[in-house]
Amino acid sequence: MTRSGALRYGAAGLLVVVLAVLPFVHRSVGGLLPGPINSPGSLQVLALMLVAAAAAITLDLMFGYTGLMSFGHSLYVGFGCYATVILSNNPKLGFALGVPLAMVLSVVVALVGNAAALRLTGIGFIMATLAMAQGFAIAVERGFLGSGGEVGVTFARGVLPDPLRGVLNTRNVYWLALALVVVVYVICALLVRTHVGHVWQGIRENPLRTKVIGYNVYAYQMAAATISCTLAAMCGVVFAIVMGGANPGIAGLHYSLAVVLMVVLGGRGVLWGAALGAVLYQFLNLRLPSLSSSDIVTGLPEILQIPLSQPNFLLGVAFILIILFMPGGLASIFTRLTRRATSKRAGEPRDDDGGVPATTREPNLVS
Amino acid sequence: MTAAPANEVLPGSVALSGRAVNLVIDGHHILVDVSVDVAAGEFLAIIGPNGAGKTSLINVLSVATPPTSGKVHLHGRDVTGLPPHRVARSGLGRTFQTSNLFLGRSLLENARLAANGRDSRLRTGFRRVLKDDPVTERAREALDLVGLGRRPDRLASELSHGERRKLELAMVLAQGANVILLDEPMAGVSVDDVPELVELIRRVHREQGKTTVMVEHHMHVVLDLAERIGVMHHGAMIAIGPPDEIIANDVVQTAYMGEPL
Amino acid sequence: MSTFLLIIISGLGLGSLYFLLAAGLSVIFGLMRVLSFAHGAFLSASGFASWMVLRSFETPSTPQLLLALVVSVLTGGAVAYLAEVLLVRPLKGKELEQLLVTVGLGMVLVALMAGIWGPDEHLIPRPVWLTDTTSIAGAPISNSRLLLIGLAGVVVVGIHLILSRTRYGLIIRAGVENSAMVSALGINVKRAFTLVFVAGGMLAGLGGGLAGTYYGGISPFLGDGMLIFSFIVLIIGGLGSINGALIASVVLGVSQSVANYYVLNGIGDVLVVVLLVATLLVRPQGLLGQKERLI
Amino acid sequence: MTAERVYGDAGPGLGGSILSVRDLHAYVGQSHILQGVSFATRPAQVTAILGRNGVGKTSTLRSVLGLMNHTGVIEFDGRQISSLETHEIIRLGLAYVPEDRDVFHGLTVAENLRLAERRGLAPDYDRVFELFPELRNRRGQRAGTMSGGQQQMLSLARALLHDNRLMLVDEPTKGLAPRLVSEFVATLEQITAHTSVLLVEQNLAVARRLADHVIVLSEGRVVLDGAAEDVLADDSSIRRLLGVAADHEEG
Amino acid sequence: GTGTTATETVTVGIIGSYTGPISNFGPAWEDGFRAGLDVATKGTNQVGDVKVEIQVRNDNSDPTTGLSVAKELLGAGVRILAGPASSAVVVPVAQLAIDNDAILIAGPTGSSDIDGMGAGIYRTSPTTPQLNTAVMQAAAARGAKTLMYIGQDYAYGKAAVASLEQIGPDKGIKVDNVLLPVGTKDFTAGIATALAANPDAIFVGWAGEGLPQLFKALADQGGFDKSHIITIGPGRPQFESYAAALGDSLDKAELITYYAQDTMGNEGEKAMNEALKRLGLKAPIDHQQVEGYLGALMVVKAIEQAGPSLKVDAVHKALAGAKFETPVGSVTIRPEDHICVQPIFGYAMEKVDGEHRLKVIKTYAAADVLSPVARTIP
Ligand SMILES: Nc1ncnc2c1ncn2[C@@H]1O[C@H](COP(=O)(O)OP(=O)(O)OP(=O)(O)O)[C@@H](O)[C@H]1O
Ligand SMILES: Nc1ncnc2c1ncn2[C@@H]1O[C@H](COP(=O)(O)OP(=O)(O)OP(=O)(O)O)[C@@H](O)[C@H]1O
Ligand SMILES: [Mg+2]
Ligand SMILES: [Mg+2]
Repeated sequence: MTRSGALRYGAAGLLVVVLAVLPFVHRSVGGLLPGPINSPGSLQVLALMLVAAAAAITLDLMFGYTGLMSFGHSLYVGFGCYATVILSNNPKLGFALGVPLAMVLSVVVALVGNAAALRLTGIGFIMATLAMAQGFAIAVERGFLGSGGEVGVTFARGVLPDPLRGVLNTRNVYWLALALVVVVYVICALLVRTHVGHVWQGIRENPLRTKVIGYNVYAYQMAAATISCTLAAMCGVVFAIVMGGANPGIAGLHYSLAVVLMVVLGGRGVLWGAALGAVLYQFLNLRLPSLSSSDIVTGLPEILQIPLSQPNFLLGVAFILIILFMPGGLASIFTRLTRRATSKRAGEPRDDDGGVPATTREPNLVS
Repeated sequence: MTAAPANEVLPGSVALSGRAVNLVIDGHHILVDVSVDVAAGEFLAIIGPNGAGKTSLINVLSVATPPTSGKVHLHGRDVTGLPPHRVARSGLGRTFQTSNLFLGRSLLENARLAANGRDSRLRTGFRRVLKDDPVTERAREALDLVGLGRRPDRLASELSHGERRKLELAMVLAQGANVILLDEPMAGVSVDDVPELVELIRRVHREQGKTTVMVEHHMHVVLDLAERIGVMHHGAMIAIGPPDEIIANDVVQTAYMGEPL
Repeated sequence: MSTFLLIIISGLGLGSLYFLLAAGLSVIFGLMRVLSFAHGAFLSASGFASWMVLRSFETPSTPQLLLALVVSVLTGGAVAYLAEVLLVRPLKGKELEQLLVTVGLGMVLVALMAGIWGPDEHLIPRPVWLTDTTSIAGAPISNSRLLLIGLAGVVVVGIHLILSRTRYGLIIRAGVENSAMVSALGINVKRAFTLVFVAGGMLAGLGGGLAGTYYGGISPFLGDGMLIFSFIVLIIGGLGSINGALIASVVLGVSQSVANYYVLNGIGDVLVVVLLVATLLVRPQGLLGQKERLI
Repeated sequence: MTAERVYGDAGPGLGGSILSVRDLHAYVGQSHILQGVSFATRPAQVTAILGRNGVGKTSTLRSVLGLMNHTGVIEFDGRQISSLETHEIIRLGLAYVPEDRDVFHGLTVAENLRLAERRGLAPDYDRVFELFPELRNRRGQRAGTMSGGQQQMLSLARALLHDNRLMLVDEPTKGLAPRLVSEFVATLEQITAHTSVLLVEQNLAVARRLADHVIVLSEGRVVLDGAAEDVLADDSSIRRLLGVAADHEEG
Repeated sequence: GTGTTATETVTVGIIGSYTGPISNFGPAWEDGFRAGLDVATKGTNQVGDVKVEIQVRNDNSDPTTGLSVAKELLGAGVRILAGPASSAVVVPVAQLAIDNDAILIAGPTGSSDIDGMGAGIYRTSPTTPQLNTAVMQAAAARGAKTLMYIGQDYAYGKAAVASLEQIGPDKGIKVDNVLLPVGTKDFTAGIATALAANPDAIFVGWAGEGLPQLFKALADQGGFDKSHIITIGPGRPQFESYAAALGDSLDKAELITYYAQDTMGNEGEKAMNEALKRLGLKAPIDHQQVEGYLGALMVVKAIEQAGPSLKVDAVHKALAGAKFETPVGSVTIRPEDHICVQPIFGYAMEKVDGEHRLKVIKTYAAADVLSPVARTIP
């Protein structure tokens, strides 16, 4: 390994250690979190941020690296989440069997769903994933298969193991979410460095060419999408534990879009960027409602109060600004600092060739 | 107009052949009963007016386009209708008339993907890509051969038009195919690079015994390299034979060459 | 019989509404390759504009209704104009970014409307004749529905005329492929893009004005609720094809209505998704979409 | 609009240079692609830009047309055009044939040509169809389905539809069959009786036949600027020149 | 208040929707709570020597945020949560409260899932079955033999159908239903289906968006003439749209609800309105304030009798069977499942000074509308 490589591994390891000891840090961070860092409220927010990060990383694998723009990630996260709760609530299965069974079913759903969606390319793929996710969302909202409709389902009493239940055990839940991120990140980071990972990036740039030099594009796309969606379902399992249940909020178009926004916000094609974007998005999403009902905002003149009291307003504005002024997402700030002109990272827009910058070509909407 | 001479069967095994190939798109007859055999190790050039169907023939022979009727054989095996990646793995490589590259990836990565395509298996693919892979080495060599080896880290999108043509060529070389289809490899290559590239193609053909089919409008390049020339017109192969015979053909002269500049 | 007619015509009305939104989307996508997720918000905003005009009247007269429609069309155009100039144009050529920026814009606009006017539905007063029913073969058909169907027809014809009689259609289609080359032919392609986007916005504006009077109310979420159906209409019809969108709107509206009545209430939504998936699998380019040549 | 007024107007530059470029620099990202290119073209003359792949020939043309960020002085007919937008520059009476053909794949041949029509000017379809009868037969075909050479014809046809004051032509004969090359050269020769041409060409025979004036570029700089008969005397001399140019850079 | 003698503090964590689709619920409920606290503590915000503090959190009408703020409050030592309205928020928060031995007083929620869920779980609004019983009585009074329910196809609508089907047979009424998806905007088919069954009475249980369209379709197809229409009275923001939607049929519809905004004229209402005025809270008065008011009375009673530690059992002992005087009259908490035993009213809508308001025309006594216990607290 090169020096800079060792440095990066070192930094990443350090970050994980720091995150792991947060539940022992009794410090306030000035209103950013609902209380001291180790309070259950703060840890809950942090855990949700970590789960979002993991979900965004999985999407980045298929979207950022393979060029498969999915608007249906909510299907897989949602399925993992609902399957975990519903199966675990079945007294014959319980949590210990419910979770593995949910994962097995998720793999099947990922295989079937992607096998169908990948028959289409470009915008067709976007719409197919969107439609399948929408179908799932309708099913969930109508309460099919005991999904509880609008209200959702919670783990029945006594189903969740004690260490994962109750406010005081939020720190265990937090560690679980941290482990999820680490596992998902490591898997994805290793994958994109393999031969297969390079082929994925080739497919992102030019699927036709990839085919003609001897790669089975469909098989490679299937691999990327299935791995991504299975890992997404795993995020759903952890989400169920963090939330103590499942609700339709995770199954709809809104959530699918949110994951896409997270990835773009952070910088697609950069795994840690996607994670960063997710952390930021989820943080704003969870904390802005408190901010907007805080005295600072309610004390403002009404004209300012209106937009500020709507979290989606601020999120949307932040998102638009990133797209307009930081095409590589948040990650590009760092890459720009560390890499010079010879940077191999695609994504720097070229304004001169009247065409489309390399990474933004994919998915080619005009298939 | 002279009838096309029967496509004589050459000694040695036939590497690539199209039999009675027809291609009809939207009611337009684009390839008309084209039959062509390319012997192993042979260099066949295809010429013909614009729109004669040369690129379409290359597309059919490389199975990128399925023919409406007729068969394509590679090393005696019927490959009609197979997916392009399968055929590429059995040793068929091609370039595109309009450069078709991985624009957002580096030159080395473009060549590397080509070099790795042949023996890639999803099963064995989950190993890390290393800087000193044999595959990477092959990719570097190919870049060196076409004269793009100096800055392999540049993005393909940064290349000028002519450089992109060279990268196309490097990719098919890196691929290590034993049957190569080249579609206008010299279009846009600067005058003083042409001799070198011609030399390169000749060397690859001779030394590595590659079967080569080339479509090209530069007659001196064609005459320099080809062992046999096929002439296409209105979708049909109207003549095929040794260069001097073809060059003497009246139809070729009037329909294709026109008056020399 | 009269019930059957009622169900069919109500399906047609629904289809017309889908079409008005889908037409704007289709014009924008077909020409500019921008799939606008903000279009639902454009519709809601225009609906609010017509509400602002009409709310002061107890029962507005027909000219007042027309005024409200004009205002909502202009609002749709104005919002779209700003969106194009400020957000879409700077991202020229980056299809994905353009799509995403409209997602952001949609969020912002809906949140803004909810902040200003609250999340609840506001009632829009309507002229008496619009809320009356006309009896067609014994079926009581709401006049607002007939108006909607009529206007959808007018819009189809209008779009066709504009695209076939002017060069704009050509310019935009070419500009999407390669806008630099279009300007290298001496054409002000930026202006053409803006015009198309504004035209799409005006169609959403018309949809907003009509949806308001049709439903009798407007809320910030009205447009977004319809957006997903319009997307589906677009895909089934073939992206970028106005005629395809028309056919798909009618098919969807009517079959939704029929399924809801004759099969099971609420099954219509599910049917729509099923139709979409079937279309994608059987004919991915949609009913009237075109396939591209790859090599 | 602007086009009608300026077009055909005997501007102040008549007799002098029609296009003059001074100290043109262009950057893409960190690379300095044009490093101070200067030259001038004369009315009714063909100026050929030669050079190896990647030296900046295309970039020079694109800069003139405002399709690329650049600095330096570009005057057309004595008027600074650097600050104009591309379509405004074109309307001054220019035509451009790009190296990649850049025909609009989704449009038919007829639509491609219609798009190239200029407001207020009569398009000369006869000239175009006489040169490329193929295009007449294929009017209804979508350009994207045409063969490479046919697309090249269409790309040329767009520029030949009107009489222009200056044509910027980037490798016009690339991909054309030999017979068409000579026909095209003949047409261009007629046109140059009243139109200036800035030509990038790799086919030496074509360059020799058409060019009055030659500029050789190397690594973003003009290394040679002279009359065609001197520079293009024979194949070996031009090869030597291009070679020298390259050495000059490296030395 | 003086507050100087306070030795202990109880913090009430109010969770409400201040943004999101039901953003008008949160502020109004909180106002009502403050008013109730003011009345019950005589302006001191102190119960004996226990000081009552309020911390307010916004759940953005979304369960993820709702659960986070609930954890935050419980983690910070809050023992009593109050106010969440959205069903999707209430249920997981109730589960959390049970897991942590805390108290939850739910706001205006339609969900019946929390009834009898735990000894620490309470509500401030009547349940769907209570309203449905009143509806059934109204239908029976008209001599109806068949009743058609038109409502939303989700948890609330399904629960309503279940309870109607349970109550119906007692009154000799056959119940049928048409459930439509929540987002429905075009009611033509749904109404046609409903009318095709020729019901004697139709109960429109639709809540929220789409109601005007529903009435319009009903009127277009002659529903008001063919059948007796009963419906749940609207919240204040919907008065005008309701009236406009019903149009000429306004006096043909029978309205059932549990609070006639601002017109009850009893002691509870006077006390609440005065307190609201005193505190400078002037959001238009709706049922949310009434519920918040009741919530505060319950909190004060709990502290009085169970002490500031608010042990679940002790609170249950204090509140089970307790009786409160509120703007809707007296409300008793049923010990078995903690539902609010309270009267339901029949109203008419009338126009006064260019504005519509409700007028009580009939009272269904609390005992008459009481539904059987569906689930007993474990
Ligand atoms: N978008 C870009 N990003 C980075 N470098 C670029 C870009 N476009 C062009 N270049 C570089 O600029 C140089 C000049 O390019 P240009 O296209 O002008 O060359 P050219 O002389 O026309 O070559 P050719 O004969 O191959 O067409 C080349 O070295 C190319 O690599
Ligand atoms: N969809 C289509 N409709 C009509 N004609 C078509 C279609 N697709 C291809 N063609 C025609 O098929 C012919 C064969 O094209 P092809 O690209 O094979 O020619 P080519 O010999 O390679 O020509 P060039 O030398 O110009 O590259 C062309 O005349 C082209 O216009
Ligand atoms: Mg060709
Ligand atoms: Mg060039």
